Amino acid sequence: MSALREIEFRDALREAMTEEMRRDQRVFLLGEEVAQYNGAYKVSKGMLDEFGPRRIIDTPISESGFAGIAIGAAMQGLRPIVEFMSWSFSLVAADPILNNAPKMLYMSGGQFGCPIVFRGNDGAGGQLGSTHSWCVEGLYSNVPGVKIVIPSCPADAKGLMKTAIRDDDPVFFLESERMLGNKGHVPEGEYLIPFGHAAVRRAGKDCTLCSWGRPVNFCLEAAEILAKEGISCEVIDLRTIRPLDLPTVVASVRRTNCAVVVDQSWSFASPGGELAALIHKHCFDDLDNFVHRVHSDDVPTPYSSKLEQEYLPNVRKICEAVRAATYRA
Amino acid sequence: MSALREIEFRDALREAMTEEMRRDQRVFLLGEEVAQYNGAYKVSKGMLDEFGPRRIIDTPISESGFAGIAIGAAMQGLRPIVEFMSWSFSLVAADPILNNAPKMLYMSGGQFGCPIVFRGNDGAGGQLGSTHSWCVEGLYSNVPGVKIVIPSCPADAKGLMKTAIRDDDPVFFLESERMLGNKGHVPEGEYLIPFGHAAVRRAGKDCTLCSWGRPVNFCLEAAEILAKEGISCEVIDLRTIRPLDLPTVVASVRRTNCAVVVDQSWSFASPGGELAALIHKHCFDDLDNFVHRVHSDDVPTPYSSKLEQEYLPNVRKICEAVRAATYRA
Amino acid sequence: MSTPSTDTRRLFDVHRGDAPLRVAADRPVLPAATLRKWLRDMMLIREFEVRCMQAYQDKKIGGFCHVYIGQEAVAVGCVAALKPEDPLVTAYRDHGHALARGMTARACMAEMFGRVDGCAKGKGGSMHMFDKPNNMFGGHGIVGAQTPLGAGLAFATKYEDEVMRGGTNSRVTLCFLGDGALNQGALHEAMNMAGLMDLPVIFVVENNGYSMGTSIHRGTTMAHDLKSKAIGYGMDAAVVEGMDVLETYWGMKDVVDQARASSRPCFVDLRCYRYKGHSMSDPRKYRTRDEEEAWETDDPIGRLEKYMLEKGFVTEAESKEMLKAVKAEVRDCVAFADASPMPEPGELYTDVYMEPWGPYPGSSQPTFTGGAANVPSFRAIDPKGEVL
Amino acid sequence: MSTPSTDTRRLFDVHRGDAPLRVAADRPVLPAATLRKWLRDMMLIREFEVRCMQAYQDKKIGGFCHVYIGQEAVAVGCVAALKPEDPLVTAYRDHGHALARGMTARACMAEMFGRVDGCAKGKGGSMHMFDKPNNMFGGHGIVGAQTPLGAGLAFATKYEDEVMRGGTNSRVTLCFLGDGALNQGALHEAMNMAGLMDLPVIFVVENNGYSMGTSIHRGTTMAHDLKSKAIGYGMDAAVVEGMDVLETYWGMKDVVDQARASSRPCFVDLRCYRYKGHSMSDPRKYRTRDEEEAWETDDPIGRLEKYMLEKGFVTEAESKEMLKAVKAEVRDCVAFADASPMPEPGELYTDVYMEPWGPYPGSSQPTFTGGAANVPSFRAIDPKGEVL
Ligand SMILES: Cc1ncc(C[n+]2csc(CCOP(=O)(O)OP(=O)(O)O)c2C)c(N)n1
Ligand SMILES: Cc1ncc(C[n+]2csc(CCOP(=O)(O)OP(=O)(O)O)c2C)c(N)n1
Ligand SMILES: [Mg+2]
Ligand SMILES: [Mg+2]
Repeated sequence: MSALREIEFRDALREAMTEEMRRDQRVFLLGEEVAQYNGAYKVSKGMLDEFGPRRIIDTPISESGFAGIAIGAAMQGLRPIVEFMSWSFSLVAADPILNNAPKMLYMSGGQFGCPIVFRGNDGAGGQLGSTHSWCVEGLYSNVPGVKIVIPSCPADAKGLMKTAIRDDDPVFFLESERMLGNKGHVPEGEYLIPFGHAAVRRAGKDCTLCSWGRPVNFCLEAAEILAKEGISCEVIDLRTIRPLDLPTVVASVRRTNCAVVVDQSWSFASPGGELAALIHKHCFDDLDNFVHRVHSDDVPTPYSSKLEQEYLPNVRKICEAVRAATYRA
Repeated sequence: MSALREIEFRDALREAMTEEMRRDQRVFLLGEEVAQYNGAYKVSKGMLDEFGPRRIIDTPISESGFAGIAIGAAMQGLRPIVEFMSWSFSLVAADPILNNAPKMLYMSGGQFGCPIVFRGNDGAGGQLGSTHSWCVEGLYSNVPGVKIVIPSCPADAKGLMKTAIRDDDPVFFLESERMLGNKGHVPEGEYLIPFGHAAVRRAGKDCTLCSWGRPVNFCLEAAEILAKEGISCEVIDLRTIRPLDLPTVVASVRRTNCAVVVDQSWSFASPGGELAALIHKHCFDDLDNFVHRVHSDDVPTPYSSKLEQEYLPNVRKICEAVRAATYRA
Repeated sequence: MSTPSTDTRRLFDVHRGDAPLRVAADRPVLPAATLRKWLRDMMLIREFEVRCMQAYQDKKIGGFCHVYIGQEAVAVGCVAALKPEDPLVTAYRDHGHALARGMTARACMAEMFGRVDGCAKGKGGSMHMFDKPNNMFGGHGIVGAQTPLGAGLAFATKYEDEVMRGGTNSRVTLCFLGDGALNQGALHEAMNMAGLMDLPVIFVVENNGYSMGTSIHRGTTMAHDLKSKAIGYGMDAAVVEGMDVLETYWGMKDVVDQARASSRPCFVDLRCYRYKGHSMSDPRKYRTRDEEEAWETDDPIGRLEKYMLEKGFVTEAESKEMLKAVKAEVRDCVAFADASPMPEPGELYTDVYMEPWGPYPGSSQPTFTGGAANVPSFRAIDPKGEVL
Repeated sequence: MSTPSTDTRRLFDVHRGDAPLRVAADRPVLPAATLRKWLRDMMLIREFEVRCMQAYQDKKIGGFCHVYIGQEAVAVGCVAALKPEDPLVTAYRDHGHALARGMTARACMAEMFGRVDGCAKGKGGSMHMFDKPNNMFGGHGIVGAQTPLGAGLAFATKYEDEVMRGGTNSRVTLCFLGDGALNQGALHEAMNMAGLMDLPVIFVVENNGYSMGTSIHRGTTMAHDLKSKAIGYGMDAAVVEGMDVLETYWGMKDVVDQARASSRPCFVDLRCYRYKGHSMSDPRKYRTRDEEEAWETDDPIGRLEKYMLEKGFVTEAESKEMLKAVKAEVRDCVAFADASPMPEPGELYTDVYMEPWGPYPGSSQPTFTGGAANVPSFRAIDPKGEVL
């Protein structure tokens, strides 16, 4: 086997978008600074050069306007990719992305779908403070009609992005500023990863650790530490939370009899809380302890680095939760 | 005891606002059609006459604008009551209500609070279709810094509204178009109901039914039916979901060993899911079955009456859930 | 701050400031057949709405119901200025646009009755009328929400023509909004982007002077000169008469033709009036009977009929006959809607996703049925590069 | 649609169209002490920002850091035109406003270092500078979000004066925004309401010609005449020079005085330039060195210094001394910030609620400590009217 190709998360996203734009003329990218500036985070670097200003489109700071424009374009049959510089800025576009896109198909009795990808940075980006550190999955995953993808590594980012672009429904694709520079193996050649298929990142027998997005990486670190303490963790990366691959989780918990959910959003009414409730339902007779949860603390995101570290799910908190869940605290 | 005074839900809300406005000049009401039109749903009927156009203020259809104006006014020390004709229209104001109001105190290190009440109709209003039937608690309760009140009867509406207006934090007060005409006993004289204190609406021993807002009434109906089948339900009305009176719920479930949560929002990552997860956590050794949940179906709200009825939590669904939870299905 | 002076703004007089240009007199006389169709379409809308009001009282129609009576010339005149392939999108007061665009009265009424034969199988309702074959991209319930969509439709038609087909712009999008929507931020974002991106979209403000109970002067600055709002976006603007279908048509035709040729946006202050309340529950206390009567005597249907009688394009008898036929059609559509079945409960779970993974009350099993399932299944790669 | 013609808009020339009025020459000469304070304040802001950039490189400051270098005359000139009790609110490029308003360099720098002695105990950070004693209602991170807040502050001051105290309006609110914020809908909603409600708020567009890498002509229609945007709201508008503090002061003083007297809103296109990148990571490839240099030679600090030297208000030696003192102050504030402790973890859970019921990681116990607990506890009424 030849040396594995390693590229950054941002490159993986760009490869996916570029390949799909070459394949399908209906696909275009719009957002703030995506074209001439090459993207605030360089995800779209070079795409203006390849595709020109009619397909790589700089917008004003008008999230509600350009999200709505993209939805109108999708109704007419195009397949827009909308970059939110940060999902934190999508709150000003909450109405079009939640009230229009995911309901158009239903309200029109199946006449108008919205094949559209909304993507951008989600979660704490590193001392960005309260207004800029949203985990929007805590809010938006409540809403039917959307699909929500939260990849944890470059390979998934590429394969899931390609699926997202080909998907006929609105897809919310949540990246992380903190991961864009992460390198990982991304296979050459075309591949797609279907939605709703979790990846078992590490096999284990004492506790099932469920997560998605950036905290998956913390779970793997925690599992390493816990392994040394004799606690064997199975780490499941859900990849998409709508759809949610419950069968994979349930099968694992039935073996380990223990589950910890790690979710970067606030706890109350979160996807992590949902998964905990679902595990309780489907593994009621299997669990040796209640499902433990690790979230961001239930406070606005603080700016100070030390507070922010403490606020976020981190390896220490995950280890503590697993020890408690497995009665080794 | 003299004949009990019965008034409508809308009258109870108006009494609370009026009393508080008489008491405190800093309180004012603004929103679409609240003044000259006497309120789209007549909640503010007559208030323009009493308080004049400087305190009862008609606004244009600019939710983001007038929510933001109210927040600015609250920072300066006033105590606005903002009426959203429907909480469904608050999505266009998601940024000010979620990113400004609940975080101002934190971001300013305790300098600027936001004593403000946002109120309006929440949930399905009766065939209003997908865009107009939001249960925003499904989204907004994820966010720290807000308090969320969802009363189920006129007496609570009044007592909780008075507390909300006096509270120094942003309060989201969720009413229901379907309940505004409901009549109930509302005591004469001043009273306030503190947040975070659930009401046990009916005592029972076989199953704890937890709900808030309009579905509490369905739970009581269901409990009546189930009583005839020999299933005794305790019905707990949470009244506020932030704060959440978990002790009352846990104490009840420890007696009944069974819980059903009824929540009008969509299931995924909902307050109902949260409560289920919390009950599992705190009553892990007490539960005879997993916590059953009744929600609106996980689809956009349909217009057709029959579909809408089927979509919403209803008495039949609650009865089925309790029977299943108590193994009498 | 509401000041006492606010009260003087309460008067309804959109006609302060620029009056609409009257252009029809200078234009060629249109063929009788064309005008007959317009007359019939306006009658149809009016009769349809009258029946809606009845059906609403009878509780056959639920939810909110916003009728279009008085504004018929707007929908009919504007649609006449379009080509069938030009997209149209509007707000929640949408029955008139749907019918003018060609939706059958049956499909429209059945939708309001919540029946399977409705244009959206009863799932959308009165405020959300969609009709793909007729390029009607919906009524939209959230005030202003349709305005970025309108810009997006224009973007898409232009992109299709220019990027995908290498041609030039061929279509114009009509985006209707109420005067109340002037104060939603989304419109302003859409107008700025339409101006910047040269989008062939026409924002037609159906300026009926009120948003619910709020006269435009109480809710909107510069109500006497709405064109001023377009100027800030470097956009062309026109004031068009909406109570006379000939004026509406010719005024809009100029605008549409120019937008098509220039591929630029335009803003239209279209002056009209709604005869009825905002919705079924509105007692219209915010305006006088005098005001209403003044407008009603200037009725667009009566006006066109009179013009056609004068021109000999229709006889009184023919016109009566036409109205009779329209009434029959509307009675038929009510009967049709009544007979159409309610959707089966299973319909709840369709049309949620194109590529579904449900229904799943309470859980969420991924059951792929669409395209994504057919792709090479690449289950997982661990962070170290091993395929698991 | 981006058309080839877009490229011609790339040129940075906000000065197309109306040039700012130059008014200072016709006004009285200001006292030397006043000008010395302004010079010192501008120097302080500049030196402070230079140190911020260093501290950012040294990773003492985290997150985003947007420096104000080049725009010092704007903050200093505008604040000088205000009374201390006039509220001020701004966007995320807020250090300059905070310092001009009177926040100590120590509190400001400590905030950026995330320390307990920061103005918000390290919880807010660079983009969110609040200072209640100085009526500074924050920097706000979401583009445009502060504009309705600004209108709300103006509403509140007027309400306090007129409704609660029965007097007349006494305060004016200054609401700063970037030129990029012109395209957020919230601003337009706020402007319309300010116009309708006669709110004494001044929307000051710090028009530095760019929002990140987007020149104003690429993102904003009518960039050559922003006043046109105010006209649609029936609002007064002015173009003010922002690279000369005397012009800024006098231009803004006229505006502020008028707003105070009329109790009406105003819109100001304040022409300026940011010398550095948008934030620390911006290589400024979207503009030429030539352009930057042209603006930098017109430096507001140098200009004021020259004027004062000419007028004999300051000697070269005094000016050097002043700069030295300012540099010492800034060095001191860095040392202070460095020495200030990081907040204790427990600080995470304070300031979430005024009347708290937490902290509660994972659960939510109602533990009342504030007012609500002191009210008569009326536990419950069942629907039949029995007190349970
Ligand atoms: C964002 C939003 N806010 C409020 C409403 C409630 N609402 C529905 S229609 C309406 C009045 C709109 O008036 P206008 O735009 O003039 O249209 P018209 O009814 O005259 O056709 C209001 C306030 C809504 N649907 N959406
Ligand atoms: C709603 C929103 N969208 C995007 C951003 C990201 N962003 C921060 S600053 C900025 C540019 C703003 O430029 P301008 O308003 O001109 O202010 P300046 O930086 O020139 O002071 C952008 C796009 C944001 N903070 N909020
Ligand atoms: Mg109107
Ligand atoms: Mg700028």
